[in-house]
Amino acid sequence: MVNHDCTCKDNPLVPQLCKVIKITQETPDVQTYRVQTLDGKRPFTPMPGQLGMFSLLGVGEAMFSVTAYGEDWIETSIKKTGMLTDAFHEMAEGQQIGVRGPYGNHFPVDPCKGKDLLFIGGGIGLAPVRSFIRYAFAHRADYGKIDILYGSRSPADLVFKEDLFDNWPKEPDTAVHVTVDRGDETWEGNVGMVPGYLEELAFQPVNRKVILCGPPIMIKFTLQSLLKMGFSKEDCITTLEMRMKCGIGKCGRCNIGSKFVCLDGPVFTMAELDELPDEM
Amino acid sequence: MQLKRENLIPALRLLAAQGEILVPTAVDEKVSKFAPWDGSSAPDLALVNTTLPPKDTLFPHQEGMYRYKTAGEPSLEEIVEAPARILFGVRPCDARSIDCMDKVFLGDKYEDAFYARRRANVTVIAHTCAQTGPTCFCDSMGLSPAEAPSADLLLSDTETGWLVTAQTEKGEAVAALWKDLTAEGGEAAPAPACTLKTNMSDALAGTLVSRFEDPIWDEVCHACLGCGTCTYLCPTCYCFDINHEDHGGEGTQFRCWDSCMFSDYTRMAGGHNPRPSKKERLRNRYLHKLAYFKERYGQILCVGCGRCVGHCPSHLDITAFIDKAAERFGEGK
Amino acid sequence: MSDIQSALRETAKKLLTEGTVTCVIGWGETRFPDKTTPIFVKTPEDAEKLVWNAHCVCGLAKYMLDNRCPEGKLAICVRGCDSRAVNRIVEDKQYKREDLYLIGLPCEGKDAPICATCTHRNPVVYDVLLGGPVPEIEVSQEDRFQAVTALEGLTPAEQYDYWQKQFSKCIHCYACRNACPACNCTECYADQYRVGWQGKQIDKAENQVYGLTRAFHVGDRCIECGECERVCPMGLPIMSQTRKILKDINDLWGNYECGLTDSRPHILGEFDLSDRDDFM
Amino acid sequence: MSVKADPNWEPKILAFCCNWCTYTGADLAGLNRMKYPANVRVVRLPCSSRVNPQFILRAFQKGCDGVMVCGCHPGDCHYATGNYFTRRRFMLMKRLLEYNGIDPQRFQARWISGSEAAKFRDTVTRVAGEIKALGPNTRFQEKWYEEGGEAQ
Repeated sequence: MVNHDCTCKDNPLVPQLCKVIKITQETPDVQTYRVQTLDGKRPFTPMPGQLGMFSLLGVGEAMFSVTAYGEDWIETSIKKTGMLTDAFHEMAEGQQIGVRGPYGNHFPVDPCKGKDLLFIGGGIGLAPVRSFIRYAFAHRADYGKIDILYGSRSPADLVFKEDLFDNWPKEPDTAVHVTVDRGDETWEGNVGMVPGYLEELAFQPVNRKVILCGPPIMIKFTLQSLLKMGFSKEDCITTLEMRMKCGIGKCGRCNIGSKFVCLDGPVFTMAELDELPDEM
Repeated sequence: MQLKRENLIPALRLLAAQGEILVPTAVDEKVSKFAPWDGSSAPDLALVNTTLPPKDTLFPHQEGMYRYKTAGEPSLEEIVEAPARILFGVRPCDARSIDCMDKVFLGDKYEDAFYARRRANVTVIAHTCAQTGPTCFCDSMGLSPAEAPSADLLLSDTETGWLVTAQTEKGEAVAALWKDLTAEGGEAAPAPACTLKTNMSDALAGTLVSRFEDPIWDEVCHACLGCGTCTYLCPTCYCFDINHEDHGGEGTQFRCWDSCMFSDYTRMAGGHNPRPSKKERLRNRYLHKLAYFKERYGQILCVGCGRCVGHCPSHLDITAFIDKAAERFGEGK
Repeated sequence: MSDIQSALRETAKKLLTEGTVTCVIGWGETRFPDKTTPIFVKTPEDAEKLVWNAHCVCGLAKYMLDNRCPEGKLAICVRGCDSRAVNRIVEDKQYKREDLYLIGLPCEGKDAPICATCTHRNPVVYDVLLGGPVPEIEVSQEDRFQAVTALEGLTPAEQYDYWQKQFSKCIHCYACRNACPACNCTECYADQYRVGWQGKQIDKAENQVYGLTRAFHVGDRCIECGECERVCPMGLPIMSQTRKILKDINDLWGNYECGLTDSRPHILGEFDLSDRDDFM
Repeated sequence: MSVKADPNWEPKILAFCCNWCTYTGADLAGLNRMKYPANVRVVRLPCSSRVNPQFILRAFQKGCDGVMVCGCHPGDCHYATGNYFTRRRFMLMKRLLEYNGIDPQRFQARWISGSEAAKFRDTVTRVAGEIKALGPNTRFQEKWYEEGGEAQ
């Protein structure tokens, strides 16, 4: 039995009440919530890529990636896609929500040490990647050059704009490449899909790990480009999504083969995914 | 030690002081289940597999997890319920199913507190099979109708009663309780053999996974109606859903049985469903029973109780599937 | 009976050989002498697997809905009840009659209790009829509605207790729904569970709501095949609910049997200005 | 304390009213300062045929003691024929509910036109009286309401 550093002491299925201390409107349909315990502490200490179960009592409960944490808070970003996420978007600062976690495995922060990192995000897929980006900056000496490639449908759909345009470009030995599918009158950056831009940027597949997350169709084509550029599937790391209820590998629904995404995932290398049944 | 038939009711009366006794009970002409003992009549131990398995005792069909309030000062209060219970007359297959559920709920990184609390207070008294039913096939799944190694206490049929074998500390406590009612002697009746046989093997489990795209799944799923009968009557199916019942400002979070045969089981918020049709769902169910669970926990998740075979509306038969696959993939025993 | 079985195999073989149909749905053997299972014959050789005996109890019409947009014609073996089920589904615009080839099988009653009150042992629609018609049995309205009349005589408290006890056995496996040819919605209300019509709770209120909703959804379109009751693993007297509705329809708007043609609107989908009115 | 054990218990009745007739009738009753029991909660719908039988079941499930469906008189439907369907549907549904043990008084349907303010008042008063005489409903209710939780 692992000590799961869970918010809820001896029952991993019962959440702890926390409060939302800050809400950031990232895009018209994505908000970021900063959450802390009622006594002002950090609910738990997640590793990059780990998940948290966030619940609105009386509405529902769902698993989201914990995108960042600070001294006394954690953050998650939620896109409006259904009943529960709509309800999240109606919250005001100060509202109490249930939190349990952290769940799942995390990005391989140790095996990536000493390597250059290429982070690729598409749409809300930057959310899980962001936790590793922040981790890498916090442990800057452990990692080589960092490239961040991010694409969204339009300039209005770009998430974490402050990080993308202000914070991250200032970090040493770091380059941020942003692209949009369709520009608008104010957009001066690159226009085009992620796979094309990726090939244009011509990253060398030497001593470099790729962390990749986004909608399935983007993953598919980006992976094709990466393989063409000479990256191996072992070096491409991604996260999976499945419907989840318990978060601790009991309720059964998030299995792919004998693996549970909530327990053995959500982080897998592309090589590991090849080993699993094609049922995603 | 032997417990004579005439001592059964006194023995149950002694047990009743330790907790609620659940015995195989016919609810009506079609349905039987483990229900509280009435305190006076001899339980019907000849019932070959109750319609509903005993898993409800440890993993209730519906179980409150916590009560919450959202009006005023929000609050959460965990629901703790773990009555002392004795499952009496559990068949070897059902005893094994509890063993399977223990592997899921008590281990694998997290302990499920709700299950663990109930489990600690449940004593399992198994009873060997004097006869098998037409759909029983436990001896093809590595079990024996005469053994239930994971039960706390085993009752084996003799001419005049039952041999009492304590197999755990809990079982020894029961045996000690019964010491005035039991005596030396008695010989266990020979174990009956299952009439339904199937060709399950370790090799086949592995092959099935590697034949994920084989047309066999398409062939076998046609007759399936996509109902949840097999999963709800299965003693080892442990999937659950979590939801709440809200009464405006307060409510209860609960979990209840769920079935992998239903479309909304894996459907995600955006509408994408990784298992969109009954082919994928049936494949997942069969593979979970026969292969995935073994990969993860080291044993097969099918105990051969035959409930799914006996109750499937379309008369689908997992043993027929196993044999068909074994024949096609050349992985017989 | 064996003559009809050989005729059935011959017909299926011919249909498949000539390419009239791509699949024949019929009954096949299982490992148990008293059970048959629906089989889907796609090659002329496999036609030998078809059987016709007293244990052909499973309704077959529902299976055509697995593929609502077929590439070729589908042949279905139809007894009286199956033929009415086909009419039901065609009338509900879920399948085109011209995409079906119906192999009519006059039926002298199968190993199922419902057959005792069957009023249409001969198929009401078919493309080919195997064997001569069997004599219909006289079923009085008293016999047909015997169980309903008995329950109607009880006091409200007794009625409630009776149904409460029955519904308490329901395990929400939805076999009754999945077997029912009148339950042909692409997505059932009970699966739209985020919408909140049907809770997954196994408790008295949810069980009752399911029982009554199901009855009312199908009641006026019920063809009395009795599949719901046959498949129920908990032995609920489901037909006593649907037949109550049929009995009331008979009392209120004249004798009515569903599924005899594929063109009559169902009873709640039409009205008459002179309908009886208790609501003035 | 359980609502149901309260000596001052008052029934909760849900009335589904069509926008064009009954709701207008209820409005008129208000304008004329007619007095009727406050037990009735009105849900306005475009037409009585909008009432899904599941609404009735849900109302009982969530703690109602009685449910009414009210619409235009046959022949007067704003949508020409809507209430003819309502009539057939609830003639059946009412019988089905009674068959399942719901007292006949607990589910009632009435045609009340826009000018029949007095009929609205009289009907509601009568129904409230009948249901009050029957006492609290427990049938078809979620356990929480059955045990005395107060309906919202």
